[in-house]
Amino acid sequence: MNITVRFFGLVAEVAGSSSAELTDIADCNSLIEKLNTDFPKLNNCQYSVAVNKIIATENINLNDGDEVALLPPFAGG
Amino acid sequence: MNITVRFFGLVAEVAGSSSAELTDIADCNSLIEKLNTDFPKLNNCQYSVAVNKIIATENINLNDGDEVALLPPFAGG
Amino acid sequence: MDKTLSTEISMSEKKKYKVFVSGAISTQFIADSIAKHSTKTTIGAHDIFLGQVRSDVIENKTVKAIDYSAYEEMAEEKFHEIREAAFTKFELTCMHLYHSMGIVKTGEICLFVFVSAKHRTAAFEACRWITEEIKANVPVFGKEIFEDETYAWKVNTK
Amino acid sequence: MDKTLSTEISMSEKKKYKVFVSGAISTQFIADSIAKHSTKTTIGAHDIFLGQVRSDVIENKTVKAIDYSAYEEMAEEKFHEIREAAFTKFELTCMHLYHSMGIVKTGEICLFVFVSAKHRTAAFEACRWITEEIKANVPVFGKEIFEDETYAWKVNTK
Repeated sequence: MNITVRFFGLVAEVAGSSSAELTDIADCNSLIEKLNTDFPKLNNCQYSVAVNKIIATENINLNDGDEVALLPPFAGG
Repeated sequence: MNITVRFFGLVAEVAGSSSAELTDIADCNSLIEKLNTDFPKLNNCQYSVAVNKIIATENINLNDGDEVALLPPFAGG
Repeated sequence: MDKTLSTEISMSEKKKYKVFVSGAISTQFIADSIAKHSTKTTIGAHDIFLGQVRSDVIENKTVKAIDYSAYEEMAEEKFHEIREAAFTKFELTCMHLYHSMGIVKTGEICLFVFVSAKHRTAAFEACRWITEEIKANVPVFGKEIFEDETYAWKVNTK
Repeated sequence: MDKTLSTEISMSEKKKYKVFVSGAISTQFIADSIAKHSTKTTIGAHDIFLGQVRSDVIENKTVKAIDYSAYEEMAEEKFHEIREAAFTKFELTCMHLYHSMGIVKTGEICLFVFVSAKHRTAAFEACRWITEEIKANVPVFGKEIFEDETYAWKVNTK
């Protein structure tokens, strides 16, 4: 199974990329763990996680085709 | 002593005039009484009274040169 | 002596902000007012209230315009008091108030309350407070003119 | 068959209100938006919130612009949710939301929340509620660009 990860704002800058494709990730926690290994600077970053455009407030199981976004603090308006 | 009375909006319409000059009026209550005699239709009118541009919430003694205004409900904005 | 006196008068007149405008407030005027604030770069938030004349139906008759009148001397004093009080109560950068006199047709703007602040909370709170104060305390009167040319005197609601 | 399908698609696209605009929101655009409401004569009150870019000083450096980006697909969904919720919560006649993307210079407008209602209480409450919702829940990011071309990522306050 494939998961698309998208990075925004400061997070994209720190990751040095705006997206990543990951395979065989069971849930959000494993995904964060994997990203912290691939992009060590993310450890120091403040962000919230959205799964399919909905903010995840707890660990969520991931399915094939899910889009996960790492969102730094909002600054609209 | 002379008191200027000014009428606005519906009150002016009912009084048939935008102002009146009165002499020898001790206080607001006497003024209202006198106006109700001179302009009987004012009895049925809802208004507040301003003495020198300040709303009177109780009976106020009047002095020479005072301006008293009869103000129907406000409808600004 | 004469010169000093006339200077003093003109300064005290200048202090009194002119609020009443003749007829409707145009959207171009509103746009220009907003544009003037682009040089005030400490401002982060504007809140603007606009009163628009409604085509209310009263006893089967439709309003086509409101004819505003006022006890102008008292109204200008009240506007001044509201301005001063708002600057004391809220952290504002600037404030502009305009109210129509005379005929304003339905769909046209009759009140323009424009408040600017560094942060939005002050702007929101001040704009609402000022608008409520104007409605409650400024002696403005409105004659609702119906399509058949009859009329009724307006009373404010919320 | 093709025709039916394309009609359906265009209707569903129409539902999704376009909020993001490229660069600053002009005062002329704001004026035109207000003017369009003169035909809606059940409206008695407009409340307009405008966000303006401040020349904040951060560690001795002055902001000259903000470069806005967003998770646009999620942001448009959030704007849509906020719209629907506001129409349910408040008695509104209409509502328009615009937010800048890309560079907006200090003194320019980056957010335009425009709410119209029969009565002022609904307009005031809705405009404030919507603005707070946008600030809290819409994934928009702002890069504050300083006069020396360095930058910092912005975090919202009140």
